[in-house]
Amino acid sequence: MEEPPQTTPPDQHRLREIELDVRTQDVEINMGPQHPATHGVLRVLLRADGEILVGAESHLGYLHRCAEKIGENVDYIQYMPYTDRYDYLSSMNNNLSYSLAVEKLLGVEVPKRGQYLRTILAELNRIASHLVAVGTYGIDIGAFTPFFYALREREFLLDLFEKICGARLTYSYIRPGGVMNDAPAGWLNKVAEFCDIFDQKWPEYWNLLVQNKIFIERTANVGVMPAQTAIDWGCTGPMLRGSGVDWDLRRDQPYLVYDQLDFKVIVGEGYRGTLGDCFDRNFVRMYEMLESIKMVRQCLAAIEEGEVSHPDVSLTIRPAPGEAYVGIENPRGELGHYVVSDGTKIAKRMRCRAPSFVNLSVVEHTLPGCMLADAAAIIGATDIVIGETDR
Amino acid sequence: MGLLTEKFDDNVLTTRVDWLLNWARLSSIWPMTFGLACCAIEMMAVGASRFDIDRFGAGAFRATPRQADLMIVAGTVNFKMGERVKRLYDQMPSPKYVIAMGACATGGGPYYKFGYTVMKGVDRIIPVDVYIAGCPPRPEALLEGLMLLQEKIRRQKVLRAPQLEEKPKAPSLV
Amino acid sequence: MEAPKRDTAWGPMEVHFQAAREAHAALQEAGLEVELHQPNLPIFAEEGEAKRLAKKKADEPHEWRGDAFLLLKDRERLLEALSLIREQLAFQQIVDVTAVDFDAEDSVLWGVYQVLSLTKKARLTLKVHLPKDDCRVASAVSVYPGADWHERESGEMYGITYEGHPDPRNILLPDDWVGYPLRKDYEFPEEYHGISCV
Amino acid sequence: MKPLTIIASALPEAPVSEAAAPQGNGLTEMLAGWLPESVPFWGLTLMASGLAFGVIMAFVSVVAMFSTWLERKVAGHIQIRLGPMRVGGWHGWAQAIADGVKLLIKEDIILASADRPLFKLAPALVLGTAISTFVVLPFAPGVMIADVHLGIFFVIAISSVTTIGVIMAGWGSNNKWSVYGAMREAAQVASYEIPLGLSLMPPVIYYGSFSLLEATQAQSGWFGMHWYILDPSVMLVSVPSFVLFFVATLAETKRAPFDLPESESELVAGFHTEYSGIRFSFFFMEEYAAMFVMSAIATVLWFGGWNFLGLAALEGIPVLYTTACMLVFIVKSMLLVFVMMWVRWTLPRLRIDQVMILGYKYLTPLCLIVVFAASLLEYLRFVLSN
Repeated sequence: MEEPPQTTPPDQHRLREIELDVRTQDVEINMGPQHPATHGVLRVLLRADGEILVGAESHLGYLHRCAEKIGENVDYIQYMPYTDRYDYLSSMNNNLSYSLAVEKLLGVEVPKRGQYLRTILAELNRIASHLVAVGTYGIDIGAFTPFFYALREREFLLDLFEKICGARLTYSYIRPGGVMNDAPAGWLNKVAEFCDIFDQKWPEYWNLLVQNKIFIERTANVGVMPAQTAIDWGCTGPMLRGSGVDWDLRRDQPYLVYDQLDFKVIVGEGYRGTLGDCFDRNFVRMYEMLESIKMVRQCLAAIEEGEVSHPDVSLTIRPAPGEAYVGIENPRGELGHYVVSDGTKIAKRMRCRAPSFVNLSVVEHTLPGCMLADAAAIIGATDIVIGETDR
Repeated sequence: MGLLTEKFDDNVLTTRVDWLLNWARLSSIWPMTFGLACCAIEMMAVGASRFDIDRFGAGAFRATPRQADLMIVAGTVNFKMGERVKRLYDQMPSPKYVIAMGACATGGGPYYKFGYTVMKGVDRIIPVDVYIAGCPPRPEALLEGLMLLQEKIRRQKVLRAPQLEEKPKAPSLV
Repeated sequence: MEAPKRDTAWGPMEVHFQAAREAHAALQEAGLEVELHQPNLPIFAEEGEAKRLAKKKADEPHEWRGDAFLLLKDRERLLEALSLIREQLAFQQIVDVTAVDFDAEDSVLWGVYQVLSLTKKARLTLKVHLPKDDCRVASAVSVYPGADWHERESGEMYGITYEGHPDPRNILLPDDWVGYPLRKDYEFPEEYHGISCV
Repeated sequence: MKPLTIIASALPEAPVSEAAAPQGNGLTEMLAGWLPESVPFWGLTLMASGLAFGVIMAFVSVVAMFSTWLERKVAGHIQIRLGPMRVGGWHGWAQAIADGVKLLIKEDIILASADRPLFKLAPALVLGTAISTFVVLPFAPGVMIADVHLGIFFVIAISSVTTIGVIMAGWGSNNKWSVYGAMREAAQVASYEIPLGLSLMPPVIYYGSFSLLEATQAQSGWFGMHWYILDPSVMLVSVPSFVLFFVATLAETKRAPFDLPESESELVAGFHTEYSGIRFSFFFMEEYAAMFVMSAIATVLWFGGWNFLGLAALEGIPVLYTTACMLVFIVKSMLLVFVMMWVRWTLPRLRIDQVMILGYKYLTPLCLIVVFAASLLEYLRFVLSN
């Protein structure tokens, strides 16, 4: 078993003093909670020797919203809006994970059309989330423009979501027992249209940002995380796949209709620089968007008319006692809901296993040895959502 | 301008100067790059292509509070963050404005009842100029909030003596 | 290895049950006292059952549905069990460490460990009972480094002491927070630093 | 033109101290014509200097304001937005005025823990040096504050004083991010001074003069299109030297991809993190003034200064001719400023070690090669023409 990586080599400071015969002192810099590169209210306490970081410590909790406590106090349907607000960039996936966990306790399976709609929306939401991730990563690196290009396509997606459920960001569309309502007339054609548009736009980001020489210089070989470290620390999603581990819950523990879809799991391959660096994580996100488009197209071809919700599930839910954990592949990794029921209409435990929380825990071990500017690059490549890390 | 502020009576000159100063202030509201939660994503959308808050002169997002005029409290404020929000507000140079964006910043939102660490409205620590409803508000709502703020600034009196009551002082956090 | 068959809309079930049975046997063989708990209701409900359940009175007896789990009797031997699970049974990744306070009247909390095997493509849940008056358990960080922040979180939320944790500070709550919020008997605070909480 | 001998002949003839005094004395003479005889010469000089300062100050303000507006519009359109549209009416033309007035009446915060003298002096020093570089720019025939013989040298020397101001600001702010910004600025500017200076050598060798006025006059041939960069006989060095100069300029003026001293996503706002209101606007103005000056230098040395096709035909009408020349000069410079903005909104930012590597390992050797090639070319031209 591998030793956990050291945060700060304790003797490094002394060693440097001896080597150079100069008395130096590390600078302690407080990055955040209001800092443009921390994607919200993360606070990282950096210890730096000039431009080189020698230590880092993450401080969380600036957005702790007690969602788990609320889950133990409100009933199952009332809890839906809170799942939206965990990872507010991919609410559909949060809804999905929660709904699947409750359905596992209920023992009901959603009709086929509902499953296809869920898959389409989860994948579209993955694209929307990755677009923000890639765009804001550009900002972290110093390129502002790709962000606006990414948000342009995202607005198209948000329009689609708005058409189907009325909200731009917090959908509560996928709910226990099925989905809120069937897709309005012509909606699926709009989705097909989006797929065509996105195929044309994708090379724009690729050329503008990812293929840029400066971008490659800034991200390749930065924040390298070996596969073993990623597994040990429980990283999931693009963080894990960026390190070259071939693991995707959609393929390896298939839920919904993913077993009937033909898609490739994108794994980092050290296309530029070392395997497992920031470039690879971004690379995985870029190509996952194309895979999602592929999946959406297959779903559109396969979807058929029918019911979208299970007739047995109403607004009052009293699942059988028991406990259920369902982990699904969120854009950021494995999002799991662990629900403990005692047979009443209020759950006994509503645990959310947040991928950002786990992925972030390894960042403070990756930072030492990097440069100050790399801190922004590494935190950006982790793609955290603070609503989820703090819950 | 501190010397001249609020020292004069109404007359033609002061009203015209007031008009100019207010026009400058309302035309160039620089918000702080400061997102807290879900609403911050909509705030980003407001800055982006479709809504483009820059059209109204409020698009120069400044990362440092020293150069910002407007703090958009976009999201849930909890006690741990509230301390920082208060400090950031104190760091901003006056005249400064606050928009409480969304239900959480306005009054705790969905976390009102069981959110033990959630502050029930950011107005408990800093004075708020404009409240925007929604969870999260649509970008259009934020634009409307900005325009309401502009209206509010337009009515302000800079050189002339104040006739409105002072804002109630917010309690200190620490 | 092939992807496991999709049994249900929420993913494969049989492979997890299988893993739980295997782990139960292996842990018992190693001399650890472990109970295997398996649901006694079928995976899928009968037609109309959900409707019937929704109208059911609280005091009627229930059957049990959901995941299987292992209950480790002796919490002192948790690390032994976890390293066995990691080394022999190839559950490489820790997914989640959390706790459950099932009822305010209960004398115990449940410590819950979710692990995942990337090779077997299966999950496993291990539970220990922690008495509320002596709420401590060995930290899993030495076996699974990824348990670090999870333990900090459930430590502050439930007041569990993870013995041997490298950095047992509060992670989400402020350092001076009073009480353990996720316990069922938690009383909501009246005010914090002069700000009213209601 | 006397190739190869100029550097030797130019230096002893025009030491900086003498050259810095008003040369043509056009303004002084004009004032002398208007004012009574009793006004002494030093009084006239003082008045002329004051007037010149006023004119420059106004010009810098206008340029900076226009550039901020342009920057926001350029950024907007590159980012498929519109940029300012409402303030003042047509395409938000009054946006920069509103920004300026607002910053003027903003609260001026000086930290209790700041080093007050440094903190207060820094913005003034920065803006002052940026303004003084305008003194030597030849806007049009006769429109030039001072024809310094060592004009190019003067600009390079003075513009690097800005660095001291930035370091003062960073250190005086008592903020760690600011110190980081200041240190980066120091390292970056010190490194890029070398390629910047060297890349100016090919045109200097070509014109045989350090004077910006002479450089402009030398490019007036071919009906106003005999620009250095268009001269086929030296294109081999003029184009690379311009590219090198442009890259070094981006670093010198702290523009992306070299905007490390104020890199927003890393250092919050870098050295001016703690500055608010009018003092911040000084830094703001300095940035755009420096961009304009550097673009103007490039215009003079590579793009023919005020010369343009057929402009000489207007020479009979002095007012029109001067205005047209000024217009040509300013438009050319603003086009280069636009290119700098274009670059900024396109490229990501380099890391500090990459900036250093680029400066020392690539730009400096390339500049040396180009200077060598330019000298060789000039020698060949000299040999061939005789």
